[in-house]
Amino acid sequence: MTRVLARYGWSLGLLAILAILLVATRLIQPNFGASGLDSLARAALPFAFATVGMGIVVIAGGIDLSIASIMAVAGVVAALLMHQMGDANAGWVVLIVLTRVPDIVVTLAMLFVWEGVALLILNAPGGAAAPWLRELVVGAVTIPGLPPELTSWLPRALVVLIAFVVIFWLPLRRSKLGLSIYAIGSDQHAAFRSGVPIGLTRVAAYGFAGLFAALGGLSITLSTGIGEPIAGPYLMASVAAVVLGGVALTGGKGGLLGPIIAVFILRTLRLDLTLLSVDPNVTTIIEGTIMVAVVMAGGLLAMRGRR
Amino acid sequence: MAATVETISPLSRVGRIVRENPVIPLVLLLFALIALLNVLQPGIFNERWVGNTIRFAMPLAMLAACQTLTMLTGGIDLSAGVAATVSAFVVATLTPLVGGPMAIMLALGAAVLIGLVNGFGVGICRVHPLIMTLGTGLIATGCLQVYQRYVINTGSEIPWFFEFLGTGRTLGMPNGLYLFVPFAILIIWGLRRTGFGRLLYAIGANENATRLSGVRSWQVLMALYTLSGLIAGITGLLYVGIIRAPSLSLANSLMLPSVAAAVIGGTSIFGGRGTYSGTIVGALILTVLGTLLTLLQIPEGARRLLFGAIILAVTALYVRITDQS
Amino acid sequence: MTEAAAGRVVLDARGVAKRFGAVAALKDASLTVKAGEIVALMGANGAGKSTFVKILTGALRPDSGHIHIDGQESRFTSPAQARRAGIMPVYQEPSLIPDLDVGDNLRLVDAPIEPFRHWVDALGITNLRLDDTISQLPLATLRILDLALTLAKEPKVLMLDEMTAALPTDLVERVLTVIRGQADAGRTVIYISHRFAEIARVCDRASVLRDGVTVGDFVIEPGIEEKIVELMLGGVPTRAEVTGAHIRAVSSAETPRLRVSQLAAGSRLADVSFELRKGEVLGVVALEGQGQDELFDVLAGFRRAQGGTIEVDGKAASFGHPADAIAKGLTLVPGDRKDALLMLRSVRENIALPLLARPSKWGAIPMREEAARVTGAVERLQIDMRAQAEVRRLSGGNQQKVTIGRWVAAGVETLLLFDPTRGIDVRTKHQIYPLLRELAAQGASILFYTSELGEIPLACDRAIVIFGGRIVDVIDAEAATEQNLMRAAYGLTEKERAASSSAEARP
Amino acid sequence: QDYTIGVSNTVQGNGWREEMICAIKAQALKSGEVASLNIAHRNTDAAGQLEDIRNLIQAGVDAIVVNPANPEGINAAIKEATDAGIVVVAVDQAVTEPSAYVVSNNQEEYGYLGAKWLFEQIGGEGSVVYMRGAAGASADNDRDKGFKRALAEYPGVKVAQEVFTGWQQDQGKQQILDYLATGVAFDGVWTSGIDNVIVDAFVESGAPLVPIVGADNAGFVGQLGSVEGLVGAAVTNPGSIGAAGVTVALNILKGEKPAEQTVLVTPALWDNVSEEGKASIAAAQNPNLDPEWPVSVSIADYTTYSTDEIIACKGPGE
Ligand SMILES: Nc1ncnc2c1ncn2[C@@H]1O[C@H](COP(=O)(O)OP(=O)(O)OP(=O)(O)O)[C@@H](O)[C@H]1O
Ligand SMILES: Nc1ncnc2c1ncn2[C@@H]1O[C@H](COP(=O)(O)OP(=O)(O)OP(=O)(O)O)[C@@H](O)[C@H]1O
Ligand SMILES: [Mg+2]
Ligand SMILES: [Mg+2]
Repeated sequence: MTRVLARYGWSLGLLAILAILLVATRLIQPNFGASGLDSLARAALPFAFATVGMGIVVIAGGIDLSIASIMAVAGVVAALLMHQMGDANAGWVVLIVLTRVPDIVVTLAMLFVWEGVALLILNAPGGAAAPWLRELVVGAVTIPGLPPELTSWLPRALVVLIAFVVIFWLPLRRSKLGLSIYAIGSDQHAAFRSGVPIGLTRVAAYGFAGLFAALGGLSITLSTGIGEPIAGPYLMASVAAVVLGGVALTGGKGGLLGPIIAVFILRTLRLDLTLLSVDPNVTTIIEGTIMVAVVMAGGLLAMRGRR
Repeated sequence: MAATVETISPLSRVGRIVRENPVIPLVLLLFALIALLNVLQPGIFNERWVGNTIRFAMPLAMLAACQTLTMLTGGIDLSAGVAATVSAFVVATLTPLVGGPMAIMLALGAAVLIGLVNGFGVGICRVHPLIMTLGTGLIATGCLQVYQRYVINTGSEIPWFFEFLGTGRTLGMPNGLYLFVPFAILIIWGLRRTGFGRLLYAIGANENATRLSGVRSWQVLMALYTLSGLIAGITGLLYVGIIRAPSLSLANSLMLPSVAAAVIGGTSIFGGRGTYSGTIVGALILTVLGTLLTLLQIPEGARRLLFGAIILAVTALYVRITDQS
Repeated sequence: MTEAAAGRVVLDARGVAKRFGAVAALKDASLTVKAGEIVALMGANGAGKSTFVKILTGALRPDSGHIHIDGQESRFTSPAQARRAGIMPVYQEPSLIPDLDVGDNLRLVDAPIEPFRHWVDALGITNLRLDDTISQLPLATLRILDLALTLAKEPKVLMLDEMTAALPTDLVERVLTVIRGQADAGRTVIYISHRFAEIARVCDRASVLRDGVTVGDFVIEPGIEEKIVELMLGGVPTRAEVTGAHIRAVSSAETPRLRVSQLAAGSRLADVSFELRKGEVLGVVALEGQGQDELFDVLAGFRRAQGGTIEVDGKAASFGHPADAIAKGLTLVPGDRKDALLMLRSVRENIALPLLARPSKWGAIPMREEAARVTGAVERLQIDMRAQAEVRRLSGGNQQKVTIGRWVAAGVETLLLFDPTRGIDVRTKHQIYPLLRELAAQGASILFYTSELGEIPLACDRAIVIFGGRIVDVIDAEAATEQNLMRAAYGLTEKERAASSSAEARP
Repeated sequence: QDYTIGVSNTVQGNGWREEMICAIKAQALKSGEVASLNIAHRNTDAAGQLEDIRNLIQAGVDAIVVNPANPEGINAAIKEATDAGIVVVAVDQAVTEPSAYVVSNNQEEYGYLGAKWLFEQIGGEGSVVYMRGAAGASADNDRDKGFKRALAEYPGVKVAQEVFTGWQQDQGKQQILDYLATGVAFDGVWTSGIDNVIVDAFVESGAPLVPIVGADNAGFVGQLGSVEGLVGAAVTNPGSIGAAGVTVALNILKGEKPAEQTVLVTPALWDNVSEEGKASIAAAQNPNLDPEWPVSVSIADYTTYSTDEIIACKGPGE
C-alpha cells in the first residue's frame, strides 16, 4: 500500500488538485457542465499530445525543443493535403513521415528547421480539415445502446486522447523497448553495459515524441480547421506539464499519467481565471506562481519524506 | 604493431590541440562564415559592418553569459530575456520621472530581484531551474504589463550613458566594448581563477561531491542566479541603448539565441563543461549567420531552415572534433 | 580435478592494444582460458585490467589484437553482442538501472526470474522484493544482484571486475563459493581482485598485467604470491613493514577528539558509543548492514541522528550539513567514489575542491599555493597523472586515491574513511597504511572502516566491532587477528553472548 | 443596462495590442452600459483562442470582442457563441464566419496605401527595402497583398530586399544596419510598423535618409515632425479599433444592428510632404505617449472617451 502510494502518490495528489479545481469551477459557474468539459478536453488535446511526446523524450533523458515546430509542420501538412486532395487519409501519412530521428542538442536546431519547413509549406494560415475528422474530437461520445445522458459527460476529445495513449504507451511501457527508454534516461552507462542499444532506443523515443507531436499538430488542425505555420506556445507548456506531472528532467523517472493530469490542471486553471474575470495580466502572474508553487511544494514534500 | 601505437601521428596531435582548446575550431568556423559572406557580398568585410556585428553580438553574448553560468551547474535561466526586458523598460520609463542614476538603480534592482527569486527557488526549494525560471519569467512579464499601464503617459528616455554605449563609436568600433570587454574578461577570469567559478563547474559535475567537500550549494546557487539576474539587467540597459526603443518584449527575442550561443560555444546543458570564450564566439557566429541569411534573397522558410541546419552541422561537427560523448 | 575438467580453450585473446589519447592503456595483453577454469587477472592500479575486460565484453573496441571465442574470431561492437555470445561481465560499477525496480531490470536483460531468485538466495540476500527500486538498495546488495542476474543468464564466460571490493567478508565467502561452483560446472571465470587471499582460495591460474602488457601466467600454488606481486609491480616488492611499531600509547585522560555516546540513526544504528583519541587510528569492523553506513553518515553530517550525542574536543556538536562537520574537522571519504568525484573535471580541481567551499574562499584562487598542495597530495598518494584532465579517465584505483588526496591536501584533523582501500592495488595499500600512521602521528584522528579484516592490524591502534547496530567488542591491535575479528563481527564473542542472553527482551 | 463583455486577444507585450485593450476598457467604462469586462489576453495561437472563446462562453458573457489569431481558425468557437445568443464582433482582422460582425482595419489597404505613396515618392523608379511583419501571420499576409498590388502598378520599382522583422524592434534595427553597412543599394523603405528604429539606424550610422513608410506609432510620428531631412509617411492603424468593436457590440445588444455585417475602417496616410499631411502629423504629436502606441487613439463615431481616459486604461469596476 505504501509502495503504491510512493509510486503513484504524485499523480494521486495531482488528481486531487484537479478534482478540487473542477469543483471550484462548478461553484464559480453553476452552469458548468458537459459542454464545459467538452471544451476543456478539446483545449487540452494538443497540449496533452505535446506533453506525452515531450514526456517520453524526457524519460529517455533528453528534451525535445522542436516539439512545437513539429506540431506546426504536422498541422500545415495535414491541412494542406486535406485541402488539396480532399482526402483525410493524407493526415495519417504525415504521422509516418514525421516520425523522425534527431538527437538531444540537435532539437534546438531542429526547432528552426521545422519552423522553416512549416513556413515553406504554407506561408500564411490556410488549408482545411476534413469535416468527418473534425467531428472526431467534437462533442460527447455516443455509444449505441446506452442512454445519451450516461455518456454525455464523456468528451470525445478525451476519448481520443486516452485511446492513443492506451494504444501506444501502455504496451510500450511494459515492453522491452519501454524499459530501455527508462534505462537510457536513468543511467546511460549502465544501460549500455546491460546491452541496451542506446542509439536505437533514443531514436525510438524521439520517434514516439514525433508521432505524438504530429498528433498534437493534427489535433490543432482539427480544432481550428486550418493549418497555422507559426508554432503555438506548446514547447514551454509541455515542459512545464511534464515537470509538474512528476517526470524528472534528469530522466528515467515518472510516467505519463501525471503529466496528462497536469495538462488538465493547467487548462482548468485558465478556465477558472477566465470565469472569475481576473485581470489578464494578473492571470499570467498567477499561472507562473502556481506552476512554481506546485513544484516547490512537491520538492518540500519529497525532502520531508526523506527525513 | 607496438611501434605504431607508440608514435603519435601529426593528425592526432592536431586533434589533441583542438580538443584541449575547443575555441579554435569555433573561431575557424566564424572566419569561414565571414569568408563566405564576403564571397556572396563582396566588400562587406568593412569596418562599419564589423562594428555593427560586434554591436549586436555583445548583448547576445552577455545574455548568453547567464545561460553559460547557469548551464555549468546543470541549470538554465529562461527568465534572463524577461529580466533584461524589465530592466530596459523600467530604465526608459523611469528616467523622465526620477532621473538617470536612480532609474538605473531601480531597473537593476528589479532584474536582481528576479534573480534572487530564482536563486531562492532553485537553491533552497530545489525547484528545477527550467521550471523556476520559466515561472519567474511569466510572473515578471505579468508584473511588467501591470507596471506598463501606469507609465503609458510618462514618455521614455534612455540615460545618455547607455545611448553612448549603444550607438556611439570609437575608432569605428562600438562603444559598447567599453562595457563588454571588461565584463568578458571578468567572467572568463572568474570561471577559471576564482573559487566561485570552480564551484559552478563542480556543482554541475557532481553536486553530491561538492556537498561532501563542505559546499553549501544553496549559497552558490543563490549567488549564481542573483548574478545571472544582474547580468541580464545590465544586458537590458546596454540593449535599450542600442535599440533606443523600449518595448514590452525587447530582449525576449534574444532568449533562444542566447541558449543557442552557449550550446554552440560548447557548454554542456548537463553541466560541468563549458567556457565563456566559446560562448562569445558562439554569439558572433549566430550574429554573422543572421546577416548571411538576411542578405541571401531566399524565402523566410528556407532562411530559418538553413539557420537551423547550419547550427546543427556546427554542433555535430564540434562534438565530433572535441570528442565529447 | 580442475585439471581434468579443463579442456577446451574457450577464450583466447592475443596482442590486444588500446590507446586513449596519450595513454596507452593496453599495449600487448593476452589471455587464454579454458572451460572450467577460474583465472585471476592481476595488475597494479592502471595496469589495464578493466580496459581489457571492457574490450573482451564489447564495451570498448581494441585498436589491435585478436580475440577468439571457441576458436572463432570475434569482434564485438557492443556489450549486447558479447552477452549474446555468452560473455558476461560484472563490472565494478553496478550496471543495474537505478530508477527501475528489480523485476524491470531482469526483464530488460531477459533474465529468467526463478534462477535469479535461486542465486540471490544462494548469495545470501534475504528479503529482496522484485518491486524494490534499485537506487534504494545498498551498494553491496547491488553487487550481488548484478552477479545473480548474470548467473541467471547462464554465462559461458563470467568476468568479475573487482566485484568483491565493496563486499563485506561474509558475502565475499558466498561469492567465492558460488563461482567455484560455476567453474566446477564447466564454466569459465575471469576474476579480478586486488586481494590475494581470495585469489588463492578460488583461482586456478593468474595472468599478470603490467603497464598494459601481459608479463606472466602462473598456476596458483602456495608461495606464489611474492612472485606475482614482484612481477605486477615490476621490481622489488615494496611491502612496507608497518605492523607493531606504530601502536602509540595514548593516555585516556586526555579529552578525546571525538566522543560518541548512544548514537542511533535510521533503522540499523541502534546504540553506539566510543571515543576516538587524538593521534589514534580506530578501526571499525562490521558485516554488511550493521549500521556502519549510518554511523559514518551521521558523523559526516549527511544525516541526522535520532538519538545520542556527539562531542568534538569535549564540546557537544550536531551537524545539519557536511559543512558543519567539516568546520569541526570531521571529513569523510565515502565508500562509493562516484559520490565523491567530479568525473568531468581535472584531478587538480577535484583535490582542491574543499579549499574553495566556504563563501570567504570564493574569490581569486591563490594558484601557487593550490598547486603546491595538490602536488603534495598527488605525490603522497602516487596518483597516476597521465589522464589527469578528466578524472573519469583515471583507472578505478587512481580515482579512489583522488578521494583521499583531497583531504590530505586540505589538512586533516579527524578523517572518516569508509573502506578507502577498495579497489586499490597492493603496493598503494601498503603506502596508505603508513600514510595513515603518519597523519596520526601528526595529531590526526582517523576512524577507519574496512571490509578487509586483514587491514586492521596493519593500520589501527584499536578496533571497534559493530553488530546489530551496537558495539559488541573493542579489540586492541595486538589481538586483532582475522579470526578474532571475524568471530566478533558475527557477534560470537564471549562478551556478546553474555550480553545478549541478559538482554533477550531487546527488540 | 448592464452587459458583460468578453475580450479575446492573442498577442501580449506589443504596444499596439496594449492600446487596443486600453481602448476597449476605456470605451466600456465610458459607455456606462458595461458591468464588467472579461479579458483573455495572452500569447497563443488559434487553438488557444478557441479555448479562450469557449471559456468566455462558459462564463456567460453577452458579447465577445475578439482580435482573431487568423480569419478561419476560430470559426468553430464563434459559431458556438452566436448559437448561444452571444454577439461576436471581430476587430482588427476579419473572420470568415458569417454570424460574426467585423469591425476591421483594412490591412490590405494599409499595405497598398503606404507602398503607393512610397513608390510615388521615389518617382516610380528604383528599388525599395520591404520590411514585413511576422512570417505566417495573417495581418502580414493581407498587407503583403496590398503591397504587391501597388508594386504591380509601378513596374519601375523593384524590391531590393524583403525581410521579416517578426514585428521585433531589435531585429528590424539589426537588419537595416546590415543593409546600410553592406552597401545594398535602395531608394526607400517600407515597414510594417517597426519604424522608429529604422529612422534611428539611418541617423546613427550617418547614412543619407531615404523615404520611409511606417505606422502611426507615437515614436515614428514624432520623428516625422522632428528629424531633419526625413521624408516619410505614417499609415494609420488605430488600436482603438477595439473600442469601436465594443460600441458595435453594445449597439447590437441594444437592437441597433449595423447596416453591414462588416465595417471596414479605412486607413489614412499622413506624410510630412503635403500640407495636409503635415497638419495631421502636427496635430497627432504626443511626445509623452509610449513610443510603441499608435497616436490615433480615437475613431470618430465609435469612440467617446478622451485621450486621458484611454491612457488611464481603466475598465468598469476597476
Ligand atoms: N577512457 C579513457 N580515457 C583515457 N584514459 C583511460 C580511459 N580508460 C582507461 N584509461 C587509462 O588506461 C589505464 C588503464 O586503466 P584501467 O581502468 O584498465 O586500469 P585497471 O587495471 O583496471 O586499474 P584499477 O586496478 O585501478 O582498476 C589507466 O592509466 C587509465 O587512466
Ligand atoms: N564516461 C567515461 N568515458 C571514458 N572512460 C570512462 C568513462 N567512465 C569510465 N571510464 C573508464 O573506466 C575505468 C574505470 O571506470 P569504472 O570504475 O567504471 O571501471 P570498472 O572496471 O568497472 O572499475 P575498476 O576499474 O575499479 O575495476 C577507467 O579506466 C575510466 O577511464
Ligand atoms: Mg579496473
Ligand atoms: Mg578500476
